[in-house]
Amino acid sequence: MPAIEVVLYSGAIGLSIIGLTGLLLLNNVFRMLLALVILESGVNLLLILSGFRLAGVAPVILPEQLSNLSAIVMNDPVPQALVLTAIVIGVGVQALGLAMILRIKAQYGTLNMLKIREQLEFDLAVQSGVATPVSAHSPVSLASGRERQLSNHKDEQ
Amino acid sequence: MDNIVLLVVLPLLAAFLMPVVARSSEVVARTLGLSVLFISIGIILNVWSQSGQIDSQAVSIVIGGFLPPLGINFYVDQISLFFALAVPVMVLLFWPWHRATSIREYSLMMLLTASASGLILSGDLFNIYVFYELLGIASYSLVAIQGRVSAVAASFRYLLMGSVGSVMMLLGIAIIYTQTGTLNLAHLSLLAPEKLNNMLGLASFALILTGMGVKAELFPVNSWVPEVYGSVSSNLAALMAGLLSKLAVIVIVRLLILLFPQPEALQLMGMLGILGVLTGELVAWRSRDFVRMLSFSSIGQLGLIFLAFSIPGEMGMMAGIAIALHHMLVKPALFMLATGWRGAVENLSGVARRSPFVVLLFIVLILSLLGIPPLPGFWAKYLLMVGLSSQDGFIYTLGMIIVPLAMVIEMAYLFKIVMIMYRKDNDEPAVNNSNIVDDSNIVDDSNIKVVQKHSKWGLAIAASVAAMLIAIVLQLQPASDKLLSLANQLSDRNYYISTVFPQIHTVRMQSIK
Amino acid sequence: MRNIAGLLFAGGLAFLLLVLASYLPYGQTPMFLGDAILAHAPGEVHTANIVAAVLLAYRGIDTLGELSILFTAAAGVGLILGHRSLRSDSAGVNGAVNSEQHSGFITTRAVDLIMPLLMVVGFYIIFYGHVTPGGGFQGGVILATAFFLPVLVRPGTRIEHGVITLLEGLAGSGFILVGLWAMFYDQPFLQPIFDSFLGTGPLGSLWSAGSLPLLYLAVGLKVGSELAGLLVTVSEVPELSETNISDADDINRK
Amino acid sequence: MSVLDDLLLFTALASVAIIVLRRFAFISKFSVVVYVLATVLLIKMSALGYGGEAVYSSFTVNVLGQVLQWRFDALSWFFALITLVVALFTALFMSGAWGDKYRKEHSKEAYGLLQVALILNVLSMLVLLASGDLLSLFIGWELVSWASFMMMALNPDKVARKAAIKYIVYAMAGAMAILMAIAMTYNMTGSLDYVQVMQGMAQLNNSQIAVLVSLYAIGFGIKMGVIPFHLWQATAYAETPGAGAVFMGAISARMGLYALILVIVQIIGLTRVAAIEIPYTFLDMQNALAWVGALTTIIPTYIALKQNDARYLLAWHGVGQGGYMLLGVMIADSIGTAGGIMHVFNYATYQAALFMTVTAVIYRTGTSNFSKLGGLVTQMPLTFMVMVVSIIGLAGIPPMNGFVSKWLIYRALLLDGQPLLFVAAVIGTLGTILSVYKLVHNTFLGQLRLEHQDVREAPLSMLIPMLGLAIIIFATGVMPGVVLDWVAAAQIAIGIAPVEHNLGGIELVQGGLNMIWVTGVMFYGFAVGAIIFYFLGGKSKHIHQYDNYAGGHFLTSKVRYHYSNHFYAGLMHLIGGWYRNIFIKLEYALVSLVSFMSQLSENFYRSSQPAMLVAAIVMLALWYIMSADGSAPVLVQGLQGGMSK
Repeated sequence: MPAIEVVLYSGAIGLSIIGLTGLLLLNNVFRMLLALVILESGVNLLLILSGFRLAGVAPVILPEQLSNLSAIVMNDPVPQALVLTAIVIGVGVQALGLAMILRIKAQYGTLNMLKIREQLEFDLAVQSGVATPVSAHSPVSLASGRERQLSNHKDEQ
Repeated sequence: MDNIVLLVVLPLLAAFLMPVVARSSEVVARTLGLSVLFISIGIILNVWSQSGQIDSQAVSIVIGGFLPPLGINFYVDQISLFFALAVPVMVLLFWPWHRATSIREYSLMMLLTASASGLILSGDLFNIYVFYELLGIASYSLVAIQGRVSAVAASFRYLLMGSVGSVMMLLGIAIIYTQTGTLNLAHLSLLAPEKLNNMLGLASFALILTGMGVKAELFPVNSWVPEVYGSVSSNLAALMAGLLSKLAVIVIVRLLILLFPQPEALQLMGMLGILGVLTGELVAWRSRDFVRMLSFSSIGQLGLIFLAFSIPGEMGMMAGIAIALHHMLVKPALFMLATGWRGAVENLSGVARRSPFVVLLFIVLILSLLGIPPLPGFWAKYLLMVGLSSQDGFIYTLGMIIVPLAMVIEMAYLFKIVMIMYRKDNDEPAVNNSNIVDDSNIVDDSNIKVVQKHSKWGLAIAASVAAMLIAIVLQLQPASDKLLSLANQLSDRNYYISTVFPQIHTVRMQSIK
Repeated sequence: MRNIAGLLFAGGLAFLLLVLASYLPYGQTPMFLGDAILAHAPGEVHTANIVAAVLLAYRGIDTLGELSILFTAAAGVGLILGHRSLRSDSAGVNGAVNSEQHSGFITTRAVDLIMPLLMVVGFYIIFYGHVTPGGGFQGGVILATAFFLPVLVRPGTRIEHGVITLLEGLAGSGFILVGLWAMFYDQPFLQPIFDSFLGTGPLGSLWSAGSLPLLYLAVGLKVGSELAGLLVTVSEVPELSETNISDADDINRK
Repeated sequence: MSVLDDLLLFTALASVAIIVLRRFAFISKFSVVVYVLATVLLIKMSALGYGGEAVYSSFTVNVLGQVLQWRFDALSWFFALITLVVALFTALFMSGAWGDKYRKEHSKEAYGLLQVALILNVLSMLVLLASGDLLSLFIGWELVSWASFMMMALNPDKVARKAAIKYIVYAMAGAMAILMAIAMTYNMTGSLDYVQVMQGMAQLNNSQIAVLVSLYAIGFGIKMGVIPFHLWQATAYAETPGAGAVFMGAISARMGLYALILVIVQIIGLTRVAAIEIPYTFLDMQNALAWVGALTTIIPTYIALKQNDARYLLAWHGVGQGGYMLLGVMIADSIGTAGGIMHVFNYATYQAALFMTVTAVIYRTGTSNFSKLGGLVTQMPLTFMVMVVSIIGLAGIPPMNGFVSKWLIYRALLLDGQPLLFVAAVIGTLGTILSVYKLVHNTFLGQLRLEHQDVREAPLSMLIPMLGLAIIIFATGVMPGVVLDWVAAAQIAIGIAPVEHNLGGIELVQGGLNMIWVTGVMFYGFAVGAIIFYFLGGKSKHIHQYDNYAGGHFLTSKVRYHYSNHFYAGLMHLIGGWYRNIFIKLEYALVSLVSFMSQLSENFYRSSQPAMLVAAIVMLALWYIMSADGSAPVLVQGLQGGMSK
């Protein structure tokens, strides 16, 4: 069955690459998180494919099969357990990322990765009391960011 | 011996129970975590004292009663026992006493402890992945809750990098599983020469290296380091730079030894190590901020460790372990000193007059970091250089040139700080650095907070580290013997396999094969 | 520049991964572990659902790890979103607005009716996890949904976190305690216990598989409470500023 | 317990004692006693100076499969003798009035730290000299570097701080070169023990030797301050606090020469070095090193000529004189090597004396700037005398000891058939003579400045060591045989035929040297001149210092007969400033390069998209791995292009 093989493998890899491309090209952090979800599901698909066996059935023993267990071809149960674990891990990461996005949005007022990075660098520089590194982007955003930063400081104190 | 498992389980139990207990009594909940740490230390010391043979003999501990490769096992040898001891000790040392925000933070610390112990002890590939992820999520959370929103932003960027990395690692594990159909490290190691000694095996190594490399501050996937260390408290930074990165390195090395015998794998790691040393030290040279400097220096040191471990043979293994252990001692101590010296290095002017003892401590630490004989750092560098020069390849020759260069650069910036510290107060205005573009970027003085007071605890840690370094100098001979035995045990594949599958189990092994 | 680099790397990676995938065996992977487990599991742990056997018995500590991951994530989310900056303005404004944003009568009543059914389904899936495809994770997610639906139809409802905290803490420690129980009998940690009281029934019946159903119950409760906690915590975040989330994606792409 | 154990242990304990007691007033006397005792211990090993067996320390360390050991041979003993004698004189010098003033101007602590730095320097040098294998050599080497750094860093001025940082960066670079070389030596010869390495060297081919020699020469050369690594030394030594500069200037940089002789001459062997041809030149490696020495005599000496500060002038000379030693050692015959090694002793004596006189001048006048000095001869005649004796030595004029060593070097160059090197050395000497005249003229001659009217002679505590050194300079000049005995023993130790000598000088078939005779003739000449002068009724007339004219103008009190600016204006115009800027620009370019690279790397770490790096490295790593595999599809193979191994 070469056809289905190609579809499955290229589907799994294509899914991961769609996710990865999204991560690389998007600027919106929320969309980046969604892209991460797609990436993870692509890899999970690949992982579960590794447990597939031609003509195999799900690894659940039905009562009527008990008599001739050895005759049944079952798929590998291990990757299924692994994928279950991996999915749950993915959920944890996504939840955490979402919470961070909410917090960032609330305080930086933006979801744009470039602006967040700029603001982050500015904050780090302010905290340590050194001048900010030269930015390729307009100084306007820095200046406005600084005002916001100062107001945040007031909030936090 | 079996209660080594408790090192992982008890912290988890404590983490789960702490929020529950805190509802009735906050104090009990807090002591719960600490007592678990003490119990962990007690367990390890007990194991150490009880079975003197741990020095020569490793042990495999079965979990769930299913013998490997079916079940998951913990592998306890000298180096994992050492790190398993280091985990609770260092967590205890860098416990966030001062910021009692929420009981959940302590809970996170306990989870960090559990995952770190699990990571170093585990003998199963996927189990390593699970603990690695747990470690990752616990550290993202811990970074993100450090108060300021900048910590959250840094942590988010860290999370993105880390989770893409771990997805890559999962991909690598999937490839390995399709090739071998097993996950136990010893079993994989048994099958590796036959099944993984090909392009797919190498590709999975590259993927796993990238994934684990995020936490191990491997060269291209370490851009989170300065952001995160710059925005978290020194305690956490010390823990992350000192302990967590080394754990990831040791796991990578273990996988490398057991699963990937190809020279290309070593070369790949060595190349990334060299680039890490070079870029880390170069950027540190430029940075004007003490903590940022330490973070980049940490990147550089981790690069050295990777380079050292990429040298085949005993010398490289010894060098790698030596540099890793040395950095594990020195970097946290430096971060502890940084608690009092946060901010621009220019502000440190005249510190030496106010606290000469602290500056002296700092000098001892950085001298060892730089590898000045006879301090322990020197012996590590010496091993590295001898190891590098014993190899022929292009990468090792390059390393031979880059490492001394990086050391000179590291010296230059560290001693620039020392000289600033010994400067007379206000004898010259702070040098405006050339980065300032226009007035809008100049930071108000009101925002600069240079706390000139160290916590006593941090100083005590730094002082004891310095004392330890000197003690090692006085005990060079036993220390080098110990290092040799550690290296031998870590690099012995067959020993690992025969420990996990002693003769009794071979029958069952046959049935699996 | 960045887009070009991104496309380059992603495209290159796609190509290389496809090349790698062409080497992967399809449908005939070596199954050392899988075969051995398939052969031993019915006899050793008496579960009809062999995935459950892998999850709870053979790789029990993995499952413990993943529970911890959920717990960590929940704790992290709680701490991040519990920050003052997100809390300060939520109390006054939200309550007023949200009472008017009440969902309609039909939805509310439907949810009230569905909720207990969902609970039952969830617990069914958990309890039969070792016999049928299903188990703690799946059931836990359904439990969380059941718990969360009322919140969804009544935005602004304040949920007492105490119950969730208690549940997640106790469920997690329950899992560990079952594992430690084995250690009392000088067995390794997480060794399944087959005892006169615990499931000694024939394979495929509910009352089989020793202590594994207990573990699955702990997993289900844990997953349910963690997810519910996560959802509730996120739902309590006050609405962010008026700017639509996608508006922020306006970076000048030149 | 051998005598070497006693010496090292005693010095180490003394260091601890001085560190503990540094704030007490008696520390200065205490340290003098320490150095006297240490010298006595050293003299107990004086058999070494006359061809005795090497003395081994009973203390060894076994680490990482290496046995670290320590031992003294004739060469070490000779260098140790110089070190301890100079340290003794320095301690004596700083124990009296100078120390009191320093203590008052700075603090008790500062003075105590100076004493600590001195004893640590001495200790580290002894450890270095005693090293018995390459690893212990490296340890000693680093200790010396850091002890010197400590001494330099004691001056809190900005210039001094910068110089110290520059020094330690250079020193680290050198140490790293040495570490590389040692690691390679270990892998090539399988050992680090001197004897075994020496045997192992025989099996190495020329390219291996070339790499080793270059690395060792760079490492040791940086400490010596040879071209092109000369930029750090002068400022660093000149800015070291007074008495410290005496010690540092006299001996510190010579540790580089010791190690160079030990490793390149003794262990590797100059015949091996000479066998290495440098492509595209007519030079072999030995000649190239000799030329480095020759250039080092010339360039720093002419830089010294331009200095306007006595300390800097002397320090630049120190760099230049190192070139003579390297040149002498690199000639490789018994006369040249003897000249090179002997020059270390001679140089140490007169450089110490010169720094002492300059320090004494600073002590009395508060400055060493030539523009603010002049005419002090009437006020400080004894200091003047010491300086004159020393500069005669420095310039290499009989009857002082500098003449003997320089004569040996010239003689060896001529006998060896190296006319170009000879000319270079002569040019260097010419520069030396010109600049020492500038020193003595602008400090002591000319007209006294008004503000120095009431300057008095240096205090006795400072005069005694100065005069003592002057006597040594003269005595060893007249009777070089005393030193030549030790030099000959050292030559035997490093495997070179000893120079044939007697008390008065050298015995040589082609024409020897007898200093007793030379001195006799000289004094005879002086006597004859004086007799003729007085016999013919010559009368000397005492003229007041201010009583002179210039260009027909009487010099008023406002315009003094004194011109330190543009002192050798014509000469300076001739040679121009071209040579100096090259090296400074080179250094600057290096720093700029590092800075540029650093900026590049920093931008890398500021990537806006964290996942980009992961994707990039995964792709590149997979590419690297798959292109290395022969079984991969053709397309991947084709991709490897630049990534080929």
